[in-house]
Amino acid sequence: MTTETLIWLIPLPPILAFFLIVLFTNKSKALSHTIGVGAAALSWLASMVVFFRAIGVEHLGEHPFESSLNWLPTGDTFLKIGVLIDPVGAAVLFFVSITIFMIFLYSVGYHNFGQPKGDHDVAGLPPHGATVEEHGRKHVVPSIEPMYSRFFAFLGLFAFGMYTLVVSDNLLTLFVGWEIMGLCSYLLIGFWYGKPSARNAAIKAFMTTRVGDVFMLLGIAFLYWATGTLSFREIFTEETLHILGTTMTPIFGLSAAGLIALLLFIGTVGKSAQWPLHVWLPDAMEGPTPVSAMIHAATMVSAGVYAVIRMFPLLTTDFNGHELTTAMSVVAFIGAFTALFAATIAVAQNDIKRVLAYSTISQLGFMIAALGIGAYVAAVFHLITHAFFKALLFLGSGSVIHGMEHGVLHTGNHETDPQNMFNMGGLRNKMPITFWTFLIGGFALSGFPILTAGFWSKDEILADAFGHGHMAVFITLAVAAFMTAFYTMRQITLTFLGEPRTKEAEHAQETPWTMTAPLVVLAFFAVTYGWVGIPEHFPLFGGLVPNWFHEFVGGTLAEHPEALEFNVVPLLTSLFVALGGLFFGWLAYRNVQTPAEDKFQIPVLKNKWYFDEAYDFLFVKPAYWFSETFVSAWMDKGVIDGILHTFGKVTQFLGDIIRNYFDLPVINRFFGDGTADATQWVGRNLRPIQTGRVQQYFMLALVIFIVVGAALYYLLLA
Amino acid sequence: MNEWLYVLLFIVVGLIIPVGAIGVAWIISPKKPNPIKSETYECGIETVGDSWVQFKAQYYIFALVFLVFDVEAVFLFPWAVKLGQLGLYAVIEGIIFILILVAGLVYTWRKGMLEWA
Amino acid sequence: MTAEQIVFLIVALVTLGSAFMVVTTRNLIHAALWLVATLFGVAVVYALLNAGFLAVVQVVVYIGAIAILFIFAVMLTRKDARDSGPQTHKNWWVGALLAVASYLGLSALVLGWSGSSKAAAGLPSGFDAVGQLGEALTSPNAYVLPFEVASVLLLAALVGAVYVAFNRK
Amino acid sequence: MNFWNDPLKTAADWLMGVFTGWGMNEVAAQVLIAFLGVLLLITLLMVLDIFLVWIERKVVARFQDRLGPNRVGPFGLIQPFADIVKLLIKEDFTPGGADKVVYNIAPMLSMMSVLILWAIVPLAPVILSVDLNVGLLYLIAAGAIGTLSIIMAGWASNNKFALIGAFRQVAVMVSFEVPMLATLLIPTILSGSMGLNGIVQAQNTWFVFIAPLAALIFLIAAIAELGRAPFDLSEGESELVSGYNIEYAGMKFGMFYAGELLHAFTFGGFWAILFFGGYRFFGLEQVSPFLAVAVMVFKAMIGYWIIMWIKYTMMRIRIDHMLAFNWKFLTPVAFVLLMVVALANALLAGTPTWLYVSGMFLSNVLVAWAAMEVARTVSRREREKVEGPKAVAEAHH
Amino acid sequence: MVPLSWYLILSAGLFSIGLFGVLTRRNAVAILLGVELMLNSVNVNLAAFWRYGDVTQMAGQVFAIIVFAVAAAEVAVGLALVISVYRKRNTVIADDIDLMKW
Repeated sequence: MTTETLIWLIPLPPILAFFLIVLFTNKSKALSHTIGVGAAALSWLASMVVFFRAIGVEHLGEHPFESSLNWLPTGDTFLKIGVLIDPVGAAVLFFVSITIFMIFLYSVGYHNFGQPKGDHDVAGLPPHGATVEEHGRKHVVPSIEPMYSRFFAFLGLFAFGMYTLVVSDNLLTLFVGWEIMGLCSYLLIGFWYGKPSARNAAIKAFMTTRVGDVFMLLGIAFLYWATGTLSFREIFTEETLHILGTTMTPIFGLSAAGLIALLLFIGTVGKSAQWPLHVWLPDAMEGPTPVSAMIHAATMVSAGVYAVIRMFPLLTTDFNGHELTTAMSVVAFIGAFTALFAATIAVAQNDIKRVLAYSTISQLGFMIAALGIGAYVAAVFHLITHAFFKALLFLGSGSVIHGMEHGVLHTGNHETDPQNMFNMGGLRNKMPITFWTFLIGGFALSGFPILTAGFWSKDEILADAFGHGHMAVFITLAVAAFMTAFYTMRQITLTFLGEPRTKEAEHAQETPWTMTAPLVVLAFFAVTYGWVGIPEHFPLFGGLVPNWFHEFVGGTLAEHPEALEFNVVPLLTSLFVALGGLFFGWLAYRNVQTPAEDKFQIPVLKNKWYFDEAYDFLFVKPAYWFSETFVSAWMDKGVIDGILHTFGKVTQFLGDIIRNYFDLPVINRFFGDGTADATQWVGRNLRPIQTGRVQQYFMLALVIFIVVGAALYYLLLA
Repeated sequence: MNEWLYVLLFIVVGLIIPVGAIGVAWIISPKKPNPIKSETYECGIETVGDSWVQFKAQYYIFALVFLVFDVEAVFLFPWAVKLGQLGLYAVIEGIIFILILVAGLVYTWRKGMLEWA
Repeated sequence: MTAEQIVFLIVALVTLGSAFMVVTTRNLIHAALWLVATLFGVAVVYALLNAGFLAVVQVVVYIGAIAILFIFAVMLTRKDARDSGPQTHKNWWVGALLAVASYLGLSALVLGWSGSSKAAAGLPSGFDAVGQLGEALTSPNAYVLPFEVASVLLLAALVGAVYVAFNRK
Repeated sequence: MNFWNDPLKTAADWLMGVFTGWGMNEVAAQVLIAFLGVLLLITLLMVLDIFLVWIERKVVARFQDRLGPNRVGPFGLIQPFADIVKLLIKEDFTPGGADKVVYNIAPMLSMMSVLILWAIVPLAPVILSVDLNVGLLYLIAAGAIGTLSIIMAGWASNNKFALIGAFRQVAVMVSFEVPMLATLLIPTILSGSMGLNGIVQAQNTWFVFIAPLAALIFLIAAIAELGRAPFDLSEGESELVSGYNIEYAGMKFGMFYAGELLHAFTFGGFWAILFFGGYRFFGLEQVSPFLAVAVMVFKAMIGYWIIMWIKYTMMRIRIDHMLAFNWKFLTPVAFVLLMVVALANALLAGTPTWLYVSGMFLSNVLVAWAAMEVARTVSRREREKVEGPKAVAEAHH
Repeated sequence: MVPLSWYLILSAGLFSIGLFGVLTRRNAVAILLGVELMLNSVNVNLAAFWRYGDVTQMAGQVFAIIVFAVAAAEVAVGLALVISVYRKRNTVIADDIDLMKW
């Protein structure tokens, strides 16, 4: 089994699982989830084999695993599609397969497999628990999700989308995977289609990502028009990049390469929920937690960043190391601004999952900013570490919510929202495993020095920003890092520390092993993965472990980026920022009981800088107005119906004229009655000829014959 | 032309002989006409009714059938003359010809027209 | 004027005269007998045209059968033959006029026609009219179909006449 | 080329020399010679006719076991002449109301129709008046004229019995002409020509051995055609007072009577020509034309004798039996025979003569036997209908 | 030599006499007589054209014979009709047989 065929086969199991479950096994839940998890395991296994083979190859960058085949005949040449695993691909593949596999496992427990059917559970609404009669005492137990196998089918499709995106060697299949994930996000966010909010959130997510995708498609089309090919290795050759770089486009004086990069970047903005198109991500929390984890940590959003990483050479054409090209400055600005902006909102959120959503947006801001300033390796590093600890945090929040639900079922009053942090508190001794793994995730997110992977990757970015002298970016990123640490600590203290603020919190129980096991695995990676990329000149720990990551991932670029010489300022800032944020967060929230006491509940932040309202006002209302008044009222009824009605009137008018002035007088009277009278007259006059006497007939015939004969004779012969 | 001349002569002579005989008889026989002698001879009894007696239909039928078979014979004579030289097909043609007309005879027979009554 | 022309003229005169008598005599039996005379004249004309077979057939068929049929028919319808009254209906002159017109027309056509003055070609020696006729009537690519159809025609005439005239039922 | 082997030619040339000598032009002389030839033949016939009257009366007497005329002249030879003189001097009157012209023409026509028959009779290979290649049809044509004369006689004599007698006679003659036509076709098929001389030449084996049934049917039809013997309904004294020649007397009656006798003799001759080889008698005719003529006359006499024989032995048949016999038996048999002969002739064309003759003979016998069988079954069924089945069965065995 | 035109004029004359007979005679049988005459004139024409044309072509004679057959058929049926009319309506005068009118 050569590696290439193996790579081709990686995306296959999830799609097979999807079809099997959808078409055949959606009746039996046990069979469906075994197929789902089995497929994820297979893909994970294949990915691991490919990853370890990739590692073993010297200079994978120059000669990566790649195979392509002719797909669409375009005139005399063919549009080729294929698979490509180079160092970046291998790395991304690594974390994607692991997180997906963990999420599959986790969702078995999350959807209460093995629990009895709900009393009055309805497909399309979250399960409300089942009353169980055990040795005399009746108590309510969480019931199994009615649409259990449907969930696994969609997850399978989602995984297929991600895998195709990762392994593809050209923009087209990348875009195909991209769109499939867009679809799955819609399906999964709106999984509980019974809830109206879920439905709206799904539509919102789908529409905003589509806006981004349109521009991305434009970019792809422009690229194909310009270069005639879409596969990366053909585009990133010297002369094509040079051609793209030199041809100028009329828009803002951008070069073709710059313009294409920007268009593709807008796609990423939509997909990874960067500043202008970020509104859909927080609402996406409506979906079940594994979905949120899948979308916001492992696949969906990281796909956006991965696309920019793939397009990095295009972005940085004729970038001379220090002075950013216009495209790069735009990217950097968007990244930095989003990081800061999202962090400010996260601070004011009460829902445990919404906080994490905004933290994801800000962390993605960090990566985009890194790419914007040319820190290629740092961005990839942060992408991978973030995926691990963010998945960990999401799954942790999921098990917390799950525990709270136990409490709600136990107490029986369904008003208390299991997701609101102010109803929790003191869960550390109720759910120890979840607490400790959540703690590691939190510290990794806020960049707890040395120990967590988050610190190394975020430090890399800050060092790069400082090293290359992009002070504005450095400062905004530092402030954002501080606020990240602050709201992480707020979240931990509110949920785990202190005393349980509600009765439900008291009855919360630890979640089963299928949910806690993935947490432990992810925690392990959240810690150990950092040590792979420790820069050499780092004091104390520098030489301990060779900076394998830098060597390995750097190889993908044409010329290997040189390692940065050590500088103490970024190190100090990141230390101060991380520890300071944590301390202040704990300090502020250690004895806060009710949202009223929370000083940071500033309305403007709480309402997400009123962007939802603004968009609603700017886009949604005009769209309605346009379709309502302009199109249907004026265009449809007025113009088109008008024309048709006039046609009707005209034809009727013509019909009348013909009827009255032509049909009646001429046809009916002149021809109709006229012929009748004529024939009658002829008949009457010819009747006497028929005397009944044979001889007279014969004479008449002869007379006529002679007359005609004579006439003919004279006319013709003479 | 000369063979028909002989026929013509035969006819002429054929006429001269009876005319001569009757002429001679007419010349030398006595002529004393009287009404009784010139009455039609009815075995001596008075002539009864008009001599233009109502005619029997059968005569027409026989004349008709004879006419048809006569014309058939006319057709068959050339066929008969050449039958020796021509092959079997001519015989079959002739047989068909005769059969069709014999069918006519059978029809009249079946219709009972040939009875004299 | 050669002998042949004289003979022809005599025969023509006899035939036309008797034909005229056929049409004008009042007594129908006489008309029939005059018809026989005309037919005999026509037979002689055939003899003049060296069509021996036709002459004999004319005598056999016409005089032998058709004339007799006529006489029988006249006998059958004798009761009111009314030989007495005028034998032609009122406007007989129209008929006469038409007859004369057609005669003049036809003869004008004939005289006008270029080929009419052609002389009669000699008969090839050993020419056997009846044999030729026999071959013509029976060989498939000549007149075998009219030969067979003639028998059907006769059958039809026989059946028709018998049915029409004497259907007892 | 002397007188004995081609008398007519030598005489004609001699006469031609005489006439041209007298200054007549060529054509006129030829016509005159022809005229004289015909006149000679017909006078001989009239003399023969008179002699026939005598033969007729002697033979009839012998049949009826009496002597016949022997008073007038030796063996009564002068008797006929006495008859003729009687006819000439008998008053001849035309019945009142008769149609004068037609009444007088009828006897002439009947005599003429018999005389013109002799135009086509081949007396000897060289002695024959006209060798028409449409001979047989000419024979029928002459018959037609005979029929016409009977009708004219019957109609013109303004006599009910004459009219009925005439039309009955015509009906019979007309009916029997159909089988005659059929049987006449057979010699044409066998000989391949309609001319009587052609037929005689083709008769290496007399046609009677090849088609005996045809000869028989021809004889029956001829007798009916003559209106003699079993079919002489017109002379049925008891009913019709001698048919159409009631109103005729004197020489007009003589014409009818003589015509009838000569007609019978002529048909005897034709019968001999068609079926008994005419003047051929195993090569005798080659010796000299006169011998051929003698043979021919001798055969005609035998034919005539047979006709007389039938006349004076058979009794008269009722008219409806006669017509039924013809239409329901004779005509179908004649046509079947015609078909069989044509088929057999075609099938046996190439075979050696002895096979050919026996084959044809057998076919004729077969047809005759089949006809008899059919007749027998039909007649038995008729009798069963009339007398009832039991009686017929007893009568049978 | 007798030119062809004489025969044609003879047949034309015969034809027109027949025509006159057909057109003027009152008695139905007389009309049929007229028709017979006309048919005979046609036959004369045919024979003349046969004799004066190519003698080996037997079309003329064959046609003449066919005309014989047709004439015979015509007479048979015509007289049968006249006789049946006579038996039913006791008249043979053509003018009396005029039921076939409007």
